[in-house]
Amino acid sequence: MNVIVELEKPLLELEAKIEGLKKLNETQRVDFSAEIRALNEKAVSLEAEIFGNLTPWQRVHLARHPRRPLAMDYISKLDGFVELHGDRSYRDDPALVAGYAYLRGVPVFVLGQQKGRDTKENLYRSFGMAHPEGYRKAARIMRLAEKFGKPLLTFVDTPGAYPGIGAEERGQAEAIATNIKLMAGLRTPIVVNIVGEGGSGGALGIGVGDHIAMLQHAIYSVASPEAAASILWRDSTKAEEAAMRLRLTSEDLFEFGIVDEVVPEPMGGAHRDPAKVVDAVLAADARALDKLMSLKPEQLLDRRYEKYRKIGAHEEMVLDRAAR
Amino acid sequence: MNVIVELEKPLLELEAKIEGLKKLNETQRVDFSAEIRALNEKAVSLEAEIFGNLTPWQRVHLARHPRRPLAMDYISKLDGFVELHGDRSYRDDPALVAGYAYLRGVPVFVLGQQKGRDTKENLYRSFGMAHPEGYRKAARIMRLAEKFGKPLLTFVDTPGAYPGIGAEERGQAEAIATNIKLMAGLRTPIVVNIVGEGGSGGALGIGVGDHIAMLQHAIYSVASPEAAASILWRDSTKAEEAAMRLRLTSEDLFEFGIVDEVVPEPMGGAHRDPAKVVDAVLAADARALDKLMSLKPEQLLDRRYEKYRKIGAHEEMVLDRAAR
Amino acid sequence: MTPTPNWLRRRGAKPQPADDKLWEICPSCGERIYIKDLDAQQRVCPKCGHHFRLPALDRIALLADGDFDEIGENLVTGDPLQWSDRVPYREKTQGDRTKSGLLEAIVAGFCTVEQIPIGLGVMDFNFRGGTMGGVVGEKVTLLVEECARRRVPCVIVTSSGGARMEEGMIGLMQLAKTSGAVERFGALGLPLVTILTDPTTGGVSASFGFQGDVVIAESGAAIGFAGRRVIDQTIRQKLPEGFQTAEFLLEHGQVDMVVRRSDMKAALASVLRFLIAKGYGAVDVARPKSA
Amino acid sequence: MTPTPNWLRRRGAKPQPADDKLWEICPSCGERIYIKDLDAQQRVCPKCGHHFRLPALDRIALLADGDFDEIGENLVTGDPLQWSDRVPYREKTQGDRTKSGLLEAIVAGFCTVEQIPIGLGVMDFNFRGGTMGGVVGEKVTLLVEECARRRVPCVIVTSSGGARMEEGMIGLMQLAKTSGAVERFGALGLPLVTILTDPTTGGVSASFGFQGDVVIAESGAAIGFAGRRVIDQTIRQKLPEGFQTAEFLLEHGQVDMVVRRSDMKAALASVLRFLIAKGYGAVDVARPKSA
Ligand SMILES: [Zn+2]
Ligand SMILES: [Zn+2]
Repeated sequence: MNVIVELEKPLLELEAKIEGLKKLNETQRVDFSAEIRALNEKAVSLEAEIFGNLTPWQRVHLARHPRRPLAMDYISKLDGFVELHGDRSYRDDPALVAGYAYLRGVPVFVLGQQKGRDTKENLYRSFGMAHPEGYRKAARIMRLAEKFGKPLLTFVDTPGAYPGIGAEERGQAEAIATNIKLMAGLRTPIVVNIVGEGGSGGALGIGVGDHIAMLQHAIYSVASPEAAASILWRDSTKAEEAAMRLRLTSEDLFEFGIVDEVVPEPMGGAHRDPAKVVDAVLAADARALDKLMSLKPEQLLDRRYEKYRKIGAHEEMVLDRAAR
Repeated sequence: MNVIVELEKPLLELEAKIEGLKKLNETQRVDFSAEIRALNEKAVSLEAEIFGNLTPWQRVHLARHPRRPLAMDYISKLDGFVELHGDRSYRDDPALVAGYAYLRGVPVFVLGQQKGRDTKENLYRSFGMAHPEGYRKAARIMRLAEKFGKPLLTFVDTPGAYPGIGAEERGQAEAIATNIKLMAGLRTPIVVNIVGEGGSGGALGIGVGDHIAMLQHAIYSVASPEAAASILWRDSTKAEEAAMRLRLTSEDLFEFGIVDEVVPEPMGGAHRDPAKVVDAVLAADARALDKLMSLKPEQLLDRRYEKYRKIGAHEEMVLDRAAR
Repeated sequence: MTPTPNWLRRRGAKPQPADDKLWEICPSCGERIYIKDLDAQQRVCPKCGHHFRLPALDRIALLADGDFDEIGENLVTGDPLQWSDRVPYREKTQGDRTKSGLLEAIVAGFCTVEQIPIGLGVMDFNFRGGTMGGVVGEKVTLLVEECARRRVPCVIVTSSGGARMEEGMIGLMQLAKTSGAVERFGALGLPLVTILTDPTTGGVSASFGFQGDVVIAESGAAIGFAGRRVIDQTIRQKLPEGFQTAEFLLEHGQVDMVVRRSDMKAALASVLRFLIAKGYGAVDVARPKSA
Repeated sequence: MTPTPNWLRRRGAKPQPADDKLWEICPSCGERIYIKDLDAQQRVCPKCGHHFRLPALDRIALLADGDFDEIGENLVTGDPLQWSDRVPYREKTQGDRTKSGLLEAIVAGFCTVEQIPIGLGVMDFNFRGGTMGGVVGEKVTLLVEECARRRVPCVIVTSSGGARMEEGMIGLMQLAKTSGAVERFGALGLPLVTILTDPTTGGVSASFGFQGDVVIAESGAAIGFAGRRVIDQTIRQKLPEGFQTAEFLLEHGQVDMVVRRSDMKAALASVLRFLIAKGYGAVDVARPKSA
């Protein structure tokens, strides 16, 4: 069960009550405006109480909220989106959507990891976990973007690359490795949006770029908290602790210089006002693209190289034979 | 049953008899040299009688002779051959062998379609009929050849690309189309050897190059005679007629300008003296490479373009409305 | 369908079917449809949506805004193999001309699609099953080369049983010849869009058919490399439901999209408009060698 | 194994195992083997040929002709997350140093292999399971950059559980950082050869591991993206025989060759010698930015 769905229940009930009163107010010609005002104030303070100080683990659940906007919610708000299918080799992977569209008039190729809204769609989309053929479809689109000089816009929202027999047989590692290298050298601007879950190498498979925008309550992690707990302590129930330690929030990653921009969400999370969040993300992308499009390819690639080149955490040790 | 195997039986029996007499001659201290001389003369005239004037259909069977040297018989005579495996996506296809070696000291990447010598090996090698993953392995090798500036040497011997469910599902057409385009623009010399059966698009998938050498008794056809008969007359038993009409012999193709060099075979075919034939093919390749290596990349590509550009068979019709 | 455009009127009347058939039976739903109704519906079954094959001139009329400037229109085959079986090759092609109203299995030229100037080649199954011999290869090559000179996108609508048997290896070599042109064209950063229609198999799918930057398949089209009969004879097992259909290929990742005939022009125009839209950086295009 | 080379002697003695084990049990055949016998056999089981994991310094001794000039040898992690769980990260790495005799999970430097000068990076599973944090990423990047400057091939021997959890996203970003270096290196026409040894999974297989121009797998090595436990938990079905072994990957087209440890040096030298041999045309190599 999603802990945020639990947490926000009293707030949703209160809001339903307010809506009910508002309707009465209009239809019954009785003046409930004072009550409504009081309940509204209560709602605001309840919202602040619930969402004002979320733990990392709660943030993880907010990023996985069942009503959170998904990749296609952003993509479908671009102008004239047309989906392009297939890796030309094995299968069209519905977990990774590809196509082209226009962002404020700028033609862009688009990639997005798409989760389902219900069980049926989740099975169809493998819960947003792409197979190698998904990453290879993405690679094909990347090469098209380079060939035709169109920027690439990606929307990251995946628990990770699909871990299964077929995925391993068909080279999940190779597919992701190829994409990361391809994006590192792609001669066109790349804007990456971390909109929900950024899960490990599966996220990075469409996540290397010139500008990394991250929604305030999205998460981005070296491994899902569950996987990290399993790897670190062979105990996936320690996921909450892992979430705390992994520093996977937008604030952490902005501080580390791993994301370039944090796009704010409304109090309570993106699902509380999806339209506004989608607009804010696309506006941020348009601003970023505008800046990147003015760079020459060599500048762009040098800048991208330096961006990743400097991410590290090493110190020089004074060599002391005894210490070794 | 292979018609050549049938045809050559009396010759093989005669040769066995000669061998037997020779052995007697040595061990029994009886002089059979006159008999041997007579039988040898008979053998020469029998050979000329059998092989002197083969029909196209018999030539097809000679190209498919079970003892004819196969791709690996040539490749293994290169220096230091090392096999490289896999398309990095799906499967290593044993029907299409890839690797690197040295031809008279020149480092070359190598591709070859390999049939089996027995039923077991034929099943393993799919009778030399590559799947898409075979052509994709070849594409990977072609790109390596370009990247590292090594010429590409290919050995064509296939009834055609594998016709099956999986092959279609994984994009046999796309795989071959990609290779043909890739070879058309590959910035390194390509020498192609048609050593056995050149079967249709499946052959061309590793068959576009700067110098096409063809063994005298190899065949190279737009479709196998059986398939052509089936396509033309819905009757695959008419293969013999198709073989006659298709102009699939080395002499025909040299005349059409489709092959650049015909490498002679001993009377009776390559299987009568494999070592000599292998040497002759590799010597022809070395000569061709020597010439091609002296060309600049732009010259090489222009030359390759023109080579194929001019293959055609069109006439201009004086436009006459009535004729349409 | 729109009124007959000028270029089509200039070409003369459409060929009349040999027999005076008035209706066709839909192979999908069995509906009996008057031919003039079928033609008025872009040859799509009004009952079940089955797409009948479309002659090249009808396809051009469907896609082009108006005029169509044909190239290579007077090229005919030279019969390089002097082929003769039951009927000499020259007689066969003469019959195809009558049947199709065309001199060869492809019509190539220049037009606009929603005001976008393009080179357009359209194959016609009524001429030798749309097979590619020397003339088809030459016309595709001319088209691609001329698109490169004019700096316009190239669109090819395929419908073909593959390489033409009656031209033997000359036919097979057209795969390499056309691919050479496509390769040079692609290096200029110009788009090739292919539209695979029923049927597209063999040498045409294994060359320019699948070399498109974007590959569109028409609904229900049979597309593949090997023919069903060859596969049947090789593997002797039941073929899966919908094997080698456009929809099957979409699922297996082979084509970018499956589009109904009624949506084809809009889909094509969208793809073209996007690919040629001014984007990032100047694509490093070499100047043409001749105007 | 050859006598201890100078560079190895300069590094000081090999670490002693914490317990004073004298023998190991072969996990494949159950044979009990004296450790000094095992070391003398390149840590390959004399009975069944099972390849035990090889420490980085032993691997270098196996591959390098003689001297080895280390780079980045004094880099240690900065503990960017100030990580502490049962044991603080800094204490864990201190333990790894004792256990492995190394400051980090990779040793990088320059040497010759059969007289061919190369850059060589070798990972060591004894240090944090060979995981990649900021130091591994930095050292791989330095190595690849320096190979580019020196115009020599780069060889990386992997053995890694993936990105290092204790450095969080800094760890994950090393995939992008190292891939950037590999991309630039490749554009110079210089070869990267990777040797995947037991185990190579996660972030290392999904970056430079599978970015080699030629990818060699060592016999029996476990190689993949997802760990077996994660796959088990996701699909809850029996994994196929030999799943994620080097041999399984060969069959599935993922690696160029599977090579036994005893043949590794010769195989690597053969590949390198071929790739750098003078071939056709001058590869268009940009001059280095700095010496
Ligand atoms: Zn119908
Ligand atoms: Zn053992």
